[in-house]
Order: sequence, then C-alpha cells, then structure tokens
Amino acid sequence: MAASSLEVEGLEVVTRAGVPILDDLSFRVAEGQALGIVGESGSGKSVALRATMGLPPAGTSVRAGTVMVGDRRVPAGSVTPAGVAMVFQDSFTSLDPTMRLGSYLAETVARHRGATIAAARSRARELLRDVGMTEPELRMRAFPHQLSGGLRQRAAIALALATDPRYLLCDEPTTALDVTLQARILALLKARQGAAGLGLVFVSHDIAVVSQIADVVAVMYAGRIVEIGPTATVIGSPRHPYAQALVAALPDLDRPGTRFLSIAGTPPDPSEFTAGCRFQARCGHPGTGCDQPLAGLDGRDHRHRSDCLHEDTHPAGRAS
Amino acid sequence: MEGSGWRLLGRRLLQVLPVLGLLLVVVFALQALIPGDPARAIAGPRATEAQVAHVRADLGLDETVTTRFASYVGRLAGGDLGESNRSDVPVTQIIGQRVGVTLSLLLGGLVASVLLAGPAALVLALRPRSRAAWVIERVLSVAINLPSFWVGLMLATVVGLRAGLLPVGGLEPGLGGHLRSYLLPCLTIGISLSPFLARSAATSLREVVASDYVVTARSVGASGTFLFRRHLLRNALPPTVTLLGFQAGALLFGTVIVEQTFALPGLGAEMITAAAQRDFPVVQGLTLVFGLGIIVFNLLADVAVSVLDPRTRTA
Amino acid sequence: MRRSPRLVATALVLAVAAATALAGCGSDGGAATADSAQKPRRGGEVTVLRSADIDAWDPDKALMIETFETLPQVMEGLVRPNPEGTDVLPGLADRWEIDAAAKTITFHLREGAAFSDGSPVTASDVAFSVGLWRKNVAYGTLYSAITGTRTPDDRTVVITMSRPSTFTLSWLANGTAVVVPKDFDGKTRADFFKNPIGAGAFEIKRYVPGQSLTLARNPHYYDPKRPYLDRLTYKVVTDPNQQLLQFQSKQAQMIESVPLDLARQFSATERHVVEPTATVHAAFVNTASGPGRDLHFREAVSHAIDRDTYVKSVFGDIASPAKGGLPTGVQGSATCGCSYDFDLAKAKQELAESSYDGSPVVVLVDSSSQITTRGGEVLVEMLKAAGIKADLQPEEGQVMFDRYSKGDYDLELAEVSSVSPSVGDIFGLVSYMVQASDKDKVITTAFDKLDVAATDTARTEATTTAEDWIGSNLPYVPIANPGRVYAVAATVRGLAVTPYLSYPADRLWTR
Amino acid sequence: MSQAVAGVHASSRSGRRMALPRFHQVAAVVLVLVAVVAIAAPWLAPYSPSAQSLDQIRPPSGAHALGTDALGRDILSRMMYALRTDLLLIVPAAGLPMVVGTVVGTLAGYAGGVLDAAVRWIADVFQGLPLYIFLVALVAAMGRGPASLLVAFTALGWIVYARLVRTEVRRIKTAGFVEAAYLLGRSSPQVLVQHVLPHALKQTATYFVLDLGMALQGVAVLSFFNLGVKSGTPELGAMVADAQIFIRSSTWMVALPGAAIVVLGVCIAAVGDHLSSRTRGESDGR
Repeated sequence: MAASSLEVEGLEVVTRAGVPILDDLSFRVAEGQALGIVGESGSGKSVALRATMGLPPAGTSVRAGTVMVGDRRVPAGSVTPAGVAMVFQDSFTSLDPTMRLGSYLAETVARHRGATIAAARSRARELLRDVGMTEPELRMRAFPHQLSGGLRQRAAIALALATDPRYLLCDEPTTALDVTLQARILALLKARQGAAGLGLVFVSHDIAVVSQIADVVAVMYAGRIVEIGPTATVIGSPRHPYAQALVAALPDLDRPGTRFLSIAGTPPDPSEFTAGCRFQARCGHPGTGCDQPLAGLDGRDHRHRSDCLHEDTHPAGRAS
Repeated sequence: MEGSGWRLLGRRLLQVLPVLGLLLVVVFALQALIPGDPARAIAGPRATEAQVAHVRADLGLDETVTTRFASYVGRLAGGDLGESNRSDVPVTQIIGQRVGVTLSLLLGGLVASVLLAGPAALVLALRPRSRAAWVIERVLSVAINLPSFWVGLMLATVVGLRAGLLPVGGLEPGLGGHLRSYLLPCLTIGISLSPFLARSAATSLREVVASDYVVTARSVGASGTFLFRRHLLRNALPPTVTLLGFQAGALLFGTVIVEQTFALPGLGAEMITAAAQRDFPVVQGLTLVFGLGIIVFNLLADVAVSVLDPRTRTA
Repeated sequence: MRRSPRLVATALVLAVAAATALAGCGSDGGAATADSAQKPRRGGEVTVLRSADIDAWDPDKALMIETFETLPQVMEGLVRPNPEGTDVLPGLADRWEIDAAAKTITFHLREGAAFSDGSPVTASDVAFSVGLWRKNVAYGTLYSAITGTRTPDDRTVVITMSRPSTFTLSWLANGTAVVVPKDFDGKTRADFFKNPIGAGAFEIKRYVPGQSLTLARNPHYYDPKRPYLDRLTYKVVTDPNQQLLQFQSKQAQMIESVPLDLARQFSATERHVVEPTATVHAAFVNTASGPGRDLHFREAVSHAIDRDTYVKSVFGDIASPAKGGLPTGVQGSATCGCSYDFDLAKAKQELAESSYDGSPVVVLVDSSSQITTRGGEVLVEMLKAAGIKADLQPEEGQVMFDRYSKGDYDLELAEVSSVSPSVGDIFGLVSYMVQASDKDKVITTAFDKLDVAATDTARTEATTTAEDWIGSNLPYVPIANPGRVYAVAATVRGLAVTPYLSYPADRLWTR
Repeated sequence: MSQAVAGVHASSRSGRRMALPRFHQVAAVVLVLVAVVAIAAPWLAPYSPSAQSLDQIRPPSGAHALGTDALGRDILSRMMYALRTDLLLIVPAAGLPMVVGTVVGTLAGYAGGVLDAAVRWIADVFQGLPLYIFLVALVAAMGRGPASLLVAFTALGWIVYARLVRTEVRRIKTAGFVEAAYLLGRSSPQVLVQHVLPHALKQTATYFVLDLGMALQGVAVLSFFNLGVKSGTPELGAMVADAQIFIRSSTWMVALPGAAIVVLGVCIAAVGDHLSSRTRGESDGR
C-alpha cells in the first residue's frame, strides 16, 4: 500500500555569505499522514518548509537537495512544486492587503483549475465554508485588514487549499492565535487531513500543539533532526537529551505547583555550527566524543531514533 | 472605480474653493507686505507724483487691501480675472495663450520622468546588488545635481544645433512642429525629476518584494507579469503616486527654467515677469491657476492611492 | 533665476534702456559699413530676437527700449531720427518751418501719407495725437513748451509754443510721439491699442504679448520703395544662450542688445557695435542724508574709481570711461571742463577732509542685472582701497526702486539714457534726481537755455553749464558710457543704430 | 519577472563581489577631505576669494589652477571658501524641511479626519504660493541672512515630506504590529514614535539624501532674492548661476563649480544611502 508521499532529500540552505543553515536535511510525509516538526525558534524548521516551497527567506538560497512529490522529482529551490501548498504564521502580513479575499481565491482557483470566473468564485465560496467561515458572501468582499485574527488565518488556509494541494506545509499557523481559536484551526486541519487524504507537515515551537495533530514527530535542533519517531513514543519516552528537556518543560497538570523546567543557554548561531553534536553546550550530560561528526537523522525513516551517542546511558524520559 | 474613490473625489472637490480662497488671502497679504509700488512700476521714473497718483487711482490701488480683495473676489465670481496693469491685456487671454505650453511641458515631462524612472526603479529594487544597480545609483545622484539649465543647453546644442535633428528652442508652428519643439524640454524635465521618482519607487518596491504577502502569492503560483502587476506594483505604487502628484503640481511653475532655456512661452515665465513688475492682477490670476492645478493633481494622486490601497480609505 | 537677468524684465529705476555690458573686442562698427554701396533688394523676411517684449502699444506705458524702438515702425510720427541720432528727418511731415518769433512749428503732411487701413492722415489726426503726447503719463512734461495746435487746412498742422523751443522738434522724433487716427477711429483707447493701426512702414500682422510680434509691409506707406522687407518678426527670447543657439541654427537673423558677456561668441562680421551709446552708467549719491551730503565724500568716491579698470572688468572694453554726466553722441552733448580722473591719493585726502565716520556705505544695485551687480562688486573693491567701507546690497528691481525713493541707501549704481536725438530729454530726469543738491536749479535753467537754443553752439554751451555744475557738485558720479552690440547675420543689410538704440527697421534688407 | 523576484534572494550568485573598497567608503573619504578643505580654506587658498584682477576669464593655468572668473577672481580659492558656506547651509536647509514635514505628515496620517484635511489644505496653499512674491516679502519681513533662508527652505520644502509620510502612515497604521503595540498598553505617542515613524522614515530618508544635493542649487536661486548668501560670498550654486552665460565660450567657469556640486551630491547620496540602509537592517555592504 505504498501511498504516494512528499519526500525532501539532502536539503541544503546557505546564507549569502555561504554559511549553511540547513545541511543535508531530509524528511518524508505520506498522503493522509501528519508529520510534526518541533524545535526552538532559530532551529531552521520554518526555513526547511520555505526551502521545500522553493521560497527560502531573503538573504538565503537553496544550494542542494531534491523534492519528490509522489513520483515526480523536482530540484529543491524550484518555486512551488505542484501539489504542495503552504500556510504562514502571521496571516495579517501574509495576505496581500490590496486584494479582496474573494477575488484572490477566485484568481488562484482559476489559475490552478483553468475554471471560468463564475466557477472559480463559487469554488471560492465553497472554500470559505470549508474553513468554517460564516456568511461567506460577506467575507468574499472583505480586505485582510477588515478580518479578525482567526478569520484571517482561516482565509490563509482557504487560499492554500485553493491550489488543490496533496500536501500542506503549515509554518506555525496557530501561534498568533489564542488557545480556543488554536484548537478550532487544528481541528479544521485534522479534518482536511482525514477527509481529503491531505499530507500535513506541521511546524511549531510548541510540542503540546504538535502532539495534538502529528502522527510522527521530528525534533529539530540547530538545523538537524536530532530525534524522530511516532508521536506517542517520542513524547512518552524521549531519548535525545534535547527532546527530553523539551518534554520535561511541559507543565504537568497532574502535579500542580511544580516549577517549570527550562533549558539554559540559547541555540547556536548558524555560523557556529560544528560537525559534532550541536547541543553539547546545553546538554545536561555531556559524554566523551560528542564532537565526533554526526550526520543528523534522515527524516524519511519514521522509526523512533535519536542522534545522540550516549542515549542509552540517560535516564528514560518521564513516564507518559 | 469603487464607490469610495468617487466619494473621496466629491468630498475633496468641495474643498477646492476654501483652499483657493485661503491662497488668495495669502497672496493679497503678501502683496501688501511687499516693497515696490505697482503704480510707479507702470508710470516709470520720470512721472511726477501727481501722475503716479493718477495711475494709482486708475488701478484702484489707492483703496484699502480689504476693499480691493472684495472687489477682486466679486469680479472673480463673474469669471473676470481683470487685466494686466502693464498691457491691459485680459489675464484670461494671457493665461490662455500660455497654458498650453505649460501643460505640454508638464505632461511630457512627467511621462519622460516615469519612462526614465520606471526601469531604473526595477533594477534598483529587483537587482539591488548587481553592477547595473550600482551604476544606476551613481547616474541618479549625478542627474539630480546637474543644473537643469545645463542639461537643457547640452541637449539643445548637441541634438538641436550640431545634429540639427530638433529645433534648438522656440515653438515651431503646427502639431508636428509643436511635438518636435517639446521633445528636448520634456526630456530635460524628465532627467531632473526621474531620480526622485526612481528612488521612491525603488524603496517601496524593495519593501514589497521582501514582504510576506509576496511570498504567499508566489506560493500559490502567482508569477511573472501577473505577480508583478497584481501584487508588486499595486503595493509599491502609493508613495510614488503621491510623489508624482506633488511633482505635477510643482511643475506648473517649475517648468520656468526649461521655458526659459528653450524660449517657450509658459505660465512660469509670465509669473516672474509680472511679479517683478508688481503686475498684481496677473500674479493673482496665475496663482489661482497654479493653486487649482496643484489641488487637482494632489487630489488625483490621493484618489489613485485610495484605489490602489484600500487601507488608506477611511470614512 | 539670477542667471536670467533678462527674464526679470524690470522697469529699471532710472534707466530707460536695460543695462548690459560686453566682453569682447571693441571695434567701432558704426553705421556706415561697406554694404551701403550695394543697392537694397526688396522682399524677404527677417526674424529679430530681443530679451523683452514691448511694454504695450499705448505710448503712456512706454518704458523699455524695445517699445521706443518698435512703436514708430507701426505708428510713424511727424519726424524720424537720422541714423546718426543727432538730428531729425522728415516722417509723415515732409517739410516744416520754425517761426522763432511767433513760437510756432508748422508741419506740412506728405501727399500720400495714409494709415494702414488706407484712410489718409489728416491734420486733425495729428492735432489729436499731439493732445495725447502732452497728456502722456511718463513723458508729458517734455512737451511742456507746446501750448496747442491749429489746423489751417487738412494737410497743415501748426504747433504753438509758449517759448521758441527748438528742443521740442528733436523730442518729436522720440518713439512715443506716434500719430494715431482721431478719437482712436471710434474705439476706446484700450481697445484701439490692443491692435492699433498707424501710418508707419509696417502694420501688425500678428501680436502675441510677451512672445512674438510679426509685422508686414504697410501697403499704403507713403514711400512705395520702403520697407524693403515683406515681413519682420520680433521674438522674445530671454535666455542669452538660447539667443545664441537660435542665431547659430538660422532660426533668427538678428539679435538686439546682445548681452556683452555673450558678444565674443559672435564673429567680428556678425557683431554690429554701437559705442558709446547715449547712456551714462553712474553711481547716484544720496545727497539728502548720510555721508553723501558732504561734497568731499563725493569727490573721494569719484577719485577712488579707476574708470579704465572698471570699463575693462565690467563692460569688457565695450564702453568708454565717462567724460561727462550727460549722455554723449546726441544733439547738444558736451563734455565738462572738469575731468573724472582716478587719483587714489586725492581720494584719501578728500575722504580725510570729509565728515565720513567709517560706518558702512550702502551700495544699492539691481540684482536682476548681472552687469550692474558685477559693477557693484568692482566699485566696492575700489572704494575699500580708498578707505571707504562699502557694503554691496543687490536688491530685486522694485525693492531697489522703493529703497531709492525712500533714501534708504548711500550710493546706487544705475544708468540714465536719452531716448531722442536731443540730450535735453534727460534733463528733466536728472533735475528730479539731483533736486536735493541743486538748490539754485542750475540744471533746470540749463535746460531752459538748451530748449530755446537756435544753434548747435548755443545748445552745447547750455549743456556745458550743466556738465560743469555736475562735475563740480557731483550729485552723481558718472563712471562710463557703455556700448551695445547687435548680432547681425551676413545676409542682413542696412542696419543703422542711433546712440539711443533705435534703428529704422524699414531700411533693413536681405541679400 | 518571477525569476527577477527570485533573483533577489539568490542574487549573491549573480552579483560579483566588488574588488575595490565599497563606493560609500570612498565617498566618505571624499566628504571628509571636503570638510578639511572647507575648514582650512584660509590657509590652503592661493588667493583671497574676493581679490579682483585684470586678467579676467582666464582658463586654468599655472597662475590660476582653475582659471579666473568674470572679475578676475581665482576660481580655486572661491570654490574652497564656497565649500565652507555650502556645507554649513545645506544640512539645515534640507534637514529642517524633512523634520517639519515628517512630524506634520505623521500626525496628519495617524490622526486622520480633520487634522489630515487641515494639513492637506495648508500644504496645498504653501505649494501654491507665488514663489517670487513670497521670497521678496520674506526678505522684507525678516531681513537678509541665514534665518530667512532657512525659513524659505522650510516653507517650500516641508510639503513633499508631509505628503510622503502621510501616505505611508495611513498604510502602516492598520498593521498588525501597531495593533499589537496598542494591546500591550503603549500610549499613542509611544506607538507613533516607536512603531509608526521608523517605517515612515524609509521614504523620508530616501528623499532627504537627494534633497541634500538639491539644496545647493536651491541656495543659488534664493541668493537671487538676496536670501541667505550675501552677494559676492563664494557659493557653489551662485558661481554656476553667474557663469551660466559663459557656458560655451569659457566652459570651465560653469563646469568646475558644477562638477563640485555633482561630486558633493553623489558622495552625500552614497554615504546617506549606506547609513539609511544600515538602519533598515539590510546592511548588505554594497
């Protein structure tokens, strides 16, 4: 049952000065599956998504890597591989302020389906209903700055869906929203994933949010995947010290009053990336040989693995 | 144009009268403050005081400023701008004979300016680190500092005299003659205005290109000229359109240097001659024309901006 | 706009002619050039560039030299100036008699004299015109000798005078003594002068104020041979460089009063130099208040000026150091027995004797004229060398005139010019300017003598008394008699310019 | 076109690294040199700037390195002293209009409604002023000197800044981060200064950099109305204007001061651009 999948292999992104942000990053998500990528800001997780879309952030460029959508191979860095769409974090700045929502959606639908304007506009109304907007007719004529935060985020999702994607890359879509809206957006994405067999890649710094939606979770640190595996096992028994720290940082509702744990220090700047383990400086139990070159995990294999030489000597993660 | 554009146009047109009224009050105040006696300017050095007084009475200059203002506005309401103190030629006729030259220079100048600024802005915004951008930056900052009389003169000498392709100055009769006569002056205006336009457009274009919504637009497949027209241009234009509106208004008088360098009879040169000789009816008439032009050009720019960018539309 | 002195066509304070200076060769072109031998050809067209338009067709509004020059081409007067500008020639009147005893001038109108609409010029037209001249706002006082006119028959006009004035006849050759139809042919004055008809050599074909004036041959002109040209076009071009360009690209064949800084860019054959003109470039002294009241101070200023250097620096030698205070080269001109020489030692000595307390001396100039401003800078340096702390203050035209009439200055650089064949027309202006220091009216009495002088020697004698008074009292300090340059294409012949810069356009012809 | 847009991101591959030192560094050095010459003019200048001589309109020669003007004054000396006058004048002459225009534009754009309309009226009136009459009246009212010059520059210069900033502010006002700042309890003035103004200043900075160069030519025009520069004082703009008539017969009299104005303008623009792009965080070290 080899369902077709989105595979990114050997992705390399460098700054204008040649400093690598991502070197040899690979990951895979199958249709109907949800891959979560979690990590602190600056870990390169959103750069990975944007590079996959061929739209690396300003001042950076994709130097190597390929993107496989189903059976079609596209060199990384080529813009907007077919079948892949993206939803961005701040819906306010990511929607063109001069365009009415309806015409923006209709134009995108017309471009992808070659539909007539009338058909495109009805599809647009349908999309607005799909993302749970009330009075779609009113919303069609609205400009982004006339919508509330939640509505704007739904509009962004509708726009992504307008290209009839098979894979949806979500770059922290709920971070700018309050918790109740967050839950509704996650439910909406979950529904789309199930109903339309959409492949989801969900990036966030919040492990709790990722765990609600992702089947498989990859933990990224300093441009590399340091742990990957089915969500339950990774959160239940994290093996890499960084993953353990992330999970430990979650407030435990069972034991109120416990102090929050936080990880000392800050992630290294890309210019300070080393070949060896990049978590050394902040790792609670540095073993010997941590600066031996590490390759980072290949995200295409979803089995539970960790990229740490001394994982067996660490106490198991907190019992889930 | 959406409803709000028309509403803005309507509301703003109502404000034309008070602004022109305010401008007229300021001009009359300035005329009262300014040294130099219009009657003596007409009568000349040899006239006796009695004769000067006679001229003063004849021109109605012996009345108080307020009465003169009132009678001027009264006649203005009837569309009468009065006559030149110097030549008794009706001001409307003077303006009529010269407004064509000024408008031709203005519109031609703006077109030249946009044609020069457009490509330059594109290179500066889309290829900021290329050698071409570097060269254009330098050319722009040189062009801005070249005195426009020098640019005009060089064009007239090289293209006009040496190559003999175009008239060196003056206005040749006939439509073809007019076009040939306006080519070099409009290019001169274009060269002196385009640097401002290019830099303003480049700045806002650069900002738009780096914006999130352009990334989104490209992520949903917008590309090529559609991306440029629908997303880049529409967001980048507002500040440049505002500047264009300002420049258009400023050019009503601003073409005086080119009018003079190419001996073209525009409104600017007439304003200077009239002001120098304290020929106030002509000064007042021209000020109203310039004021009206400035208001209209700025208004058109604001309406264009409100059409381009919905965020600027308010109640 | 500093760089465009011509654009700001101000009616300069005392000058009728706008001041210009020339850098370039000083060859004396003069009127009689080789081409007078050839026979003028009829036909052709000439375009002339000038830096300012005529003030208006109405002689009351005449201030600029262009107006004095152009009005008589369309509305000829009874008499016209001779090319040398020292006497009068027949105009609409082909002969006249002066009866000194009865104080009358009797003019006999030409047989064929007719307006451009064909109607003949009658004595009543002339009588009506003389009435206009006497009521002229700017120049009426110069016709003061005339008491009235009589028209014994349709072609004879007798002008009666309160005194046997010979000056009046010369003054009738000035550009504003134009003959117009009686009662303006039924129109109002303003309407008539919008598009006037006259009995001159040309009629108005097309006039766009401030831009261009096209004249065509007057078919009814009394002399069928003249004007030689079919058509004459005056174009207003204020920018000197543009004037040069249009001349070089054959868009124009002549330029009136080329700015002297530009003159060297024309070849010698193209330069028609008029030098000296009937213009006096002088430093007018405020004798009512400030240091100017003291004659020693005025002597110091006069001796401090090295006129040869001044002429070279400011006018580029197209001028001659002033020999007298009144215009030269016209009827009645004379030089003063005194001498305006440069003597720094004497200047310092005079300054020591004067009541000058070292406070800054304000030198007022018109900032719209590049030449007088440059003159101001040279004058200031020369005065400083003599110990006078001079402060140059260029002012915009009307502001300068305002400060001048309020006495808010010490020295003021400007020019005074004749506009008719007689030096007399300037006396009125000079007496007005020097009234503060001319307590016993020397200038006015000198004019009265000149007015009735029957012979040239009598005229010169009258002028000399005025010159001597000016030389010894220095109400103003004459500096130079500037020249003028006309640019003329090789194809244009017959240009003869009088010292007061009028030229009969009907004598121009093209080869 | 989208390649062009993509090019923006991947441009490091296409743009060749500049071998020679950054242009703006060269420009900065030139400006420093100019400042030194301006300060040291009395010692460096071979002649007194106002010393007239009889050898007028002489081309550059041994005696006069850059030739002499219509009054026989040494052009090199006059240009040195002119730098002193101009450097002191152009910064306030372009700076004041920017400050006034930006403040007024920001308030008008931010407050909107009546204030916005009122500012637009006043701007239209100021822009419509008859320049000639206004300047002569200004001299009559305020007298000569730098004060009236700066008033003239400000009165005529603030309008374009106000209009540019007003348009920008109206667009930024609705931006998310502005709303967020409010939510966090910032007061209006704080929001204005910390959040709205920096964005609006981008357009102002771009225009200001060019306006500095233009101020030189503005001074020449105003000196015709006896504003600011006293007649005879060496000033680059006035030198060009005075020598305009000699442009074809003795070109150096216009070309030399004109070239100085162009070089000054180019260097100011280069350094200005670099500083403003540095503040915008795009220190791409062009």
